[in-house]
Amino acid sequence: MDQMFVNIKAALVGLSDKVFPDWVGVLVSIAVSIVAIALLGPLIMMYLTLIERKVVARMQNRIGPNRVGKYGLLQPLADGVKMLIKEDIVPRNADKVLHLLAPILIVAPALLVFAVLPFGRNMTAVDLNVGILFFAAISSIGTIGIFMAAWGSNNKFSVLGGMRSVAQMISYEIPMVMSVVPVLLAVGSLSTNAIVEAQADWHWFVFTPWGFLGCVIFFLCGVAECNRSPFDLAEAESEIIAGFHTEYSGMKFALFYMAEFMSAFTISGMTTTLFLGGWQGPLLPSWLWFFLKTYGLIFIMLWFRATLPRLRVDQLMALAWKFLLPLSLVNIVATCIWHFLSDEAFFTPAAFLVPLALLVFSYWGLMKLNQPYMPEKRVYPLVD
Amino acid sequence: MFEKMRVKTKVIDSGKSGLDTQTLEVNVGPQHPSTHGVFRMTIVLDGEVVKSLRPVMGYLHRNHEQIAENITYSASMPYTDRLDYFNSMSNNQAWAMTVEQLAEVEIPDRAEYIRVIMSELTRLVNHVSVIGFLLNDMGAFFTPTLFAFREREKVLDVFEAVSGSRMMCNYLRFGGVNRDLTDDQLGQIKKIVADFPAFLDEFETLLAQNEIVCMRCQNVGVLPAELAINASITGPMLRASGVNYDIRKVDQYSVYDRFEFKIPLGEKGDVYDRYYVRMLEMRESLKILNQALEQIEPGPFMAPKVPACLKNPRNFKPPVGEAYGRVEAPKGELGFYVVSDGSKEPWRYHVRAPSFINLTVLEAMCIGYKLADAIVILGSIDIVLGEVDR
Amino acid sequence: MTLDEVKRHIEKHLPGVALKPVRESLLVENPLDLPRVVEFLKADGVLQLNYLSSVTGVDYLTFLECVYHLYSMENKTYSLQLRVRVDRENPHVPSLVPIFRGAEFQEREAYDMYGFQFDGHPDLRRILMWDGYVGYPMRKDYKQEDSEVLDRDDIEWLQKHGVSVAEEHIKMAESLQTGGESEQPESEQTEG
Amino acid sequence: MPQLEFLIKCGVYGLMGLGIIAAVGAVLLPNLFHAGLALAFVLVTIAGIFMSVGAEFLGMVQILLYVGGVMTLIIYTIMLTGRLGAKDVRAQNRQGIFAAIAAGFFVCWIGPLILKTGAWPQRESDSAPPLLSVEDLGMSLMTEYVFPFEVLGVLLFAVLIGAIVIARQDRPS
Repeated sequence: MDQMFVNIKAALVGLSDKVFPDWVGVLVSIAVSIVAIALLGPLIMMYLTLIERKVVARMQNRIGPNRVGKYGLLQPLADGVKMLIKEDIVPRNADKVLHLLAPILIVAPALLVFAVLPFGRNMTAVDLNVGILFFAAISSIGTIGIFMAAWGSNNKFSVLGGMRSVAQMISYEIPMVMSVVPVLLAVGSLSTNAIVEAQADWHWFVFTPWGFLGCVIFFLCGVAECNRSPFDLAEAESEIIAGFHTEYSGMKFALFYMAEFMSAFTISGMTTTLFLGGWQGPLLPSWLWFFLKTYGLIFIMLWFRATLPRLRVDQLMALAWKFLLPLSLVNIVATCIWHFLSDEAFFTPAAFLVPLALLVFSYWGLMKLNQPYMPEKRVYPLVD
Repeated sequence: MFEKMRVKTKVIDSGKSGLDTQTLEVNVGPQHPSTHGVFRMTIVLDGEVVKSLRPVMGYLHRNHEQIAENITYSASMPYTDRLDYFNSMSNNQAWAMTVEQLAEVEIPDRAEYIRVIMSELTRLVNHVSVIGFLLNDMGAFFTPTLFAFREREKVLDVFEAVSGSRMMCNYLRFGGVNRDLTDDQLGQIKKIVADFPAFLDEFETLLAQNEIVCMRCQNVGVLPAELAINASITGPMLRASGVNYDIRKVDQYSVYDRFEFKIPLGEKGDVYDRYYVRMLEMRESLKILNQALEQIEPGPFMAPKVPACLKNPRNFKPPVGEAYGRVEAPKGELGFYVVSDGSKEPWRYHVRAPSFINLTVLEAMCIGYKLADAIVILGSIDIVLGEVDR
Repeated sequence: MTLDEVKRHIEKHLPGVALKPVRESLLVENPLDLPRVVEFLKADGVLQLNYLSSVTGVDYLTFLECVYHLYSMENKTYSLQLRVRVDRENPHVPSLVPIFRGAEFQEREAYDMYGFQFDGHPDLRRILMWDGYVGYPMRKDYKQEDSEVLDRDDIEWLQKHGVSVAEEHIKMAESLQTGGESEQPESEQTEG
Repeated sequence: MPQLEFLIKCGVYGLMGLGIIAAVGAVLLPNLFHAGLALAFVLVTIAGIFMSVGAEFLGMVQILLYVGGVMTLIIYTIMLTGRLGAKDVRAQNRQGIFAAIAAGFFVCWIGPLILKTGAWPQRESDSAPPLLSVEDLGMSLMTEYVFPFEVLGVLLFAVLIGAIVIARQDRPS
């Protein structure tokens, strides 16, 4: 079970080796990976929309889609068909080239990142030795796509959304990368596979103080990176209609959704890989563990969406620069302390408590320095 | 070449802060998810900060007043439903009261109690929905709205049972109400009133201390009491600014003098106060409802001693004169000014719409805040375009 | 305080202001006195009518009337209705916006519907009808321009379905179409 | 496997060609926004070339840094030259002559270096370890090149403070 997909791929490559020269085998191996990812991405996206609608509906005393297929399982297909046959409207004054290219440029990076996600044991499409860097670099390309869409639409709401999005992505990129550094320090490699391997035997990094903090920061920044609630300012429906994709319709619009959901998946997958032990886990096949953990995190994202109102621009920026960034820098120091105190063992009291004390202290200090907004208690007189 | 460049630098330096900043004029509306209808705000933005804001309305204008001047008095009743289509019962009440004042009609007690029950239920419906919408404007993904709508549906069921329609009730008549309340319906209302506090507690736990809600609402869109009075603001918005003025207490119209209830006042007049005053008003409404349900007694629901002019509603001719009737509608003071020339149609029919006049201070509240705040402030005013544009 | 007492009270403090009781209200004989009266009522220690509830116009065919409902937020028992009467052709009324901001939208509405010229209003534009609209729809002599006129599209539709349309209807539709476009800016200057 | 080598070679030359076209576009496109995007594309192709010769780390850093950089550049061009709502941000190549002279000097300086280098690819084979691993890079930054590294750090710090000072002046009082 565990190596099911790996074996299928090996069989396919073996089959081609029997018939074709060996260099074709290499191409087949690449092609199989590409096809698998190119199918997996949209498939995950389609069913994430269904999951989102179902979960959010349950949180809102509703049932959610249940008409197309059993439990609405064919709803994504129906949506897809609807999107495909919808009229594609391009505003007359839009920059046609940019308007066309933008959705593609947003989806491509979101799909590319799937290449370095370790879906299971031996199930990384490309085991790059700079995997994490690849993830950070490629996911930042999406910003250009968003701004292209915003600018190309020639709509003021879109430009506002694009501006917000760029500011937000550039700001959250920094604490996000900084919160990965502790993991790299602990593992000593940029490869996603090596990071998962290092977390074998329940040595998940989330169980260490720095790992826990890093996990929270990374996940929050990730939520902000893929423009999801409560950080969905770039497409804030109630303020700027749909932000950068206001002027899109039909399949192009669906592509933006696809990118959003796929990056929600990759962010959750990356958090799993970096902090939650990736595919490590007992009994169940490794890929199942990966998906379980990832969908757990996605559930948290949906939970955010269903319950939290949106932050304002200045509050969003303040959170990134005044709070998450300093905390992630302190986290690096804490990791170094952990590294030198732990002496190769995962759990030693000193290695646990000293970084914890440092982090708690700096958290407290940052709260003191920033003086974040505390809800005011108010008294409302009742008069005649 | 260098000449040109120097000119360019000069332009850049001309701003006050040393930077030449561009302003961006954005038309929020008339088609926009958060303008609560076809309402438009022309906002000039500097970055994200609102520099000026001009409300533009009239997209839903159908000259309600002229329509009413060309039809009989009682035919206007269903049109008043469409003013503030969330609160048809209290609109009916205001119109019925005005005409009764004009024709000097006495209303039986039971009818008054039914009217009070209906208009307080309306207040519950309006306030829960407006809080839900406010949260939507803040970016919550429909959850508070749907929680609110679950309760609203229960009340609408009652409205449907008594009047035949959920929203456009057309229930009140000059001299009373259209139909009597049965004991079943009273029981239904009693159940709603008994269950409502639990819902309010839940709603409050979810929202009142939520950090993001507080960050977005507190000290945003402050409306000082002096400005509120000067700009004729009424309703929860006025009371959130700390002014004690509730027409139910001031005029003591209908049977409001028989109930024990208080008026909650806000502290600062910001969005949060406007939200919370509405929460507290709902609790007071529940108190009124409880008392009204206890005190209501069997009896006639239409005026028994009908004046000659009221015998045939289609031929209803009030005496020559004029009247200004006002009630505390959920959104503020809803007034009807009617001038009668003794004919079947009113000579003049005017609606003093609270949403319309409350919009006066929108710009004053929004300037200096962010675009996102402007949306929330608009949401906290609580407008309905049927009433703004009439 | 009865209406008579209020009348005497005002006339004592504001000599030269002529007031006349009409039904339950006071008519300010000279519209130019209105701001003085309202300002006095607002500041007066007894009445404290600091809340302008409603401003609206009425068309009495021979003259136009502007009706003001004043209430007090401090002294909750008093209320007063004021009215001014102006010529239909030249309906100039001093604006109350400098005293009560709440009059801003209501005066604009009265201007929009009845054509009152509120002198001193900071931003007297149409509010419910669109810019460039000609006429004041709430006046009793207002004729809806298209109540008996067929639209050009209607005529086309009728002709397509084999219904013959009288020549005068076609002419009217044409004149409406072209006249409305060319006249608009001109009439706005004269009316507005 | 020579066939694969050939395919990779084709890909890299294609990448180079695209890069040159995009570079020309970055200079010549009349719309500044398009020019900025072309520049970003050039940088991505260069990153691709880096990756193809085994310098994955460099390639990734190239994308990571320059994409953000180009984005900021584009936004500044729009904010400084065009109107936010307007479609056109026209480039004005007023200093074309100076630019051409500067580019000429640069070509004269770097051209001989390019000619000196042998034919592509420089790497022996795919199985050989990369010429420079991330560890080596880190080590040399911390030992041999520690002084320039620190100077850069100080410079960036100064830039940061400067940015804060400029942003602060905006506020009244």
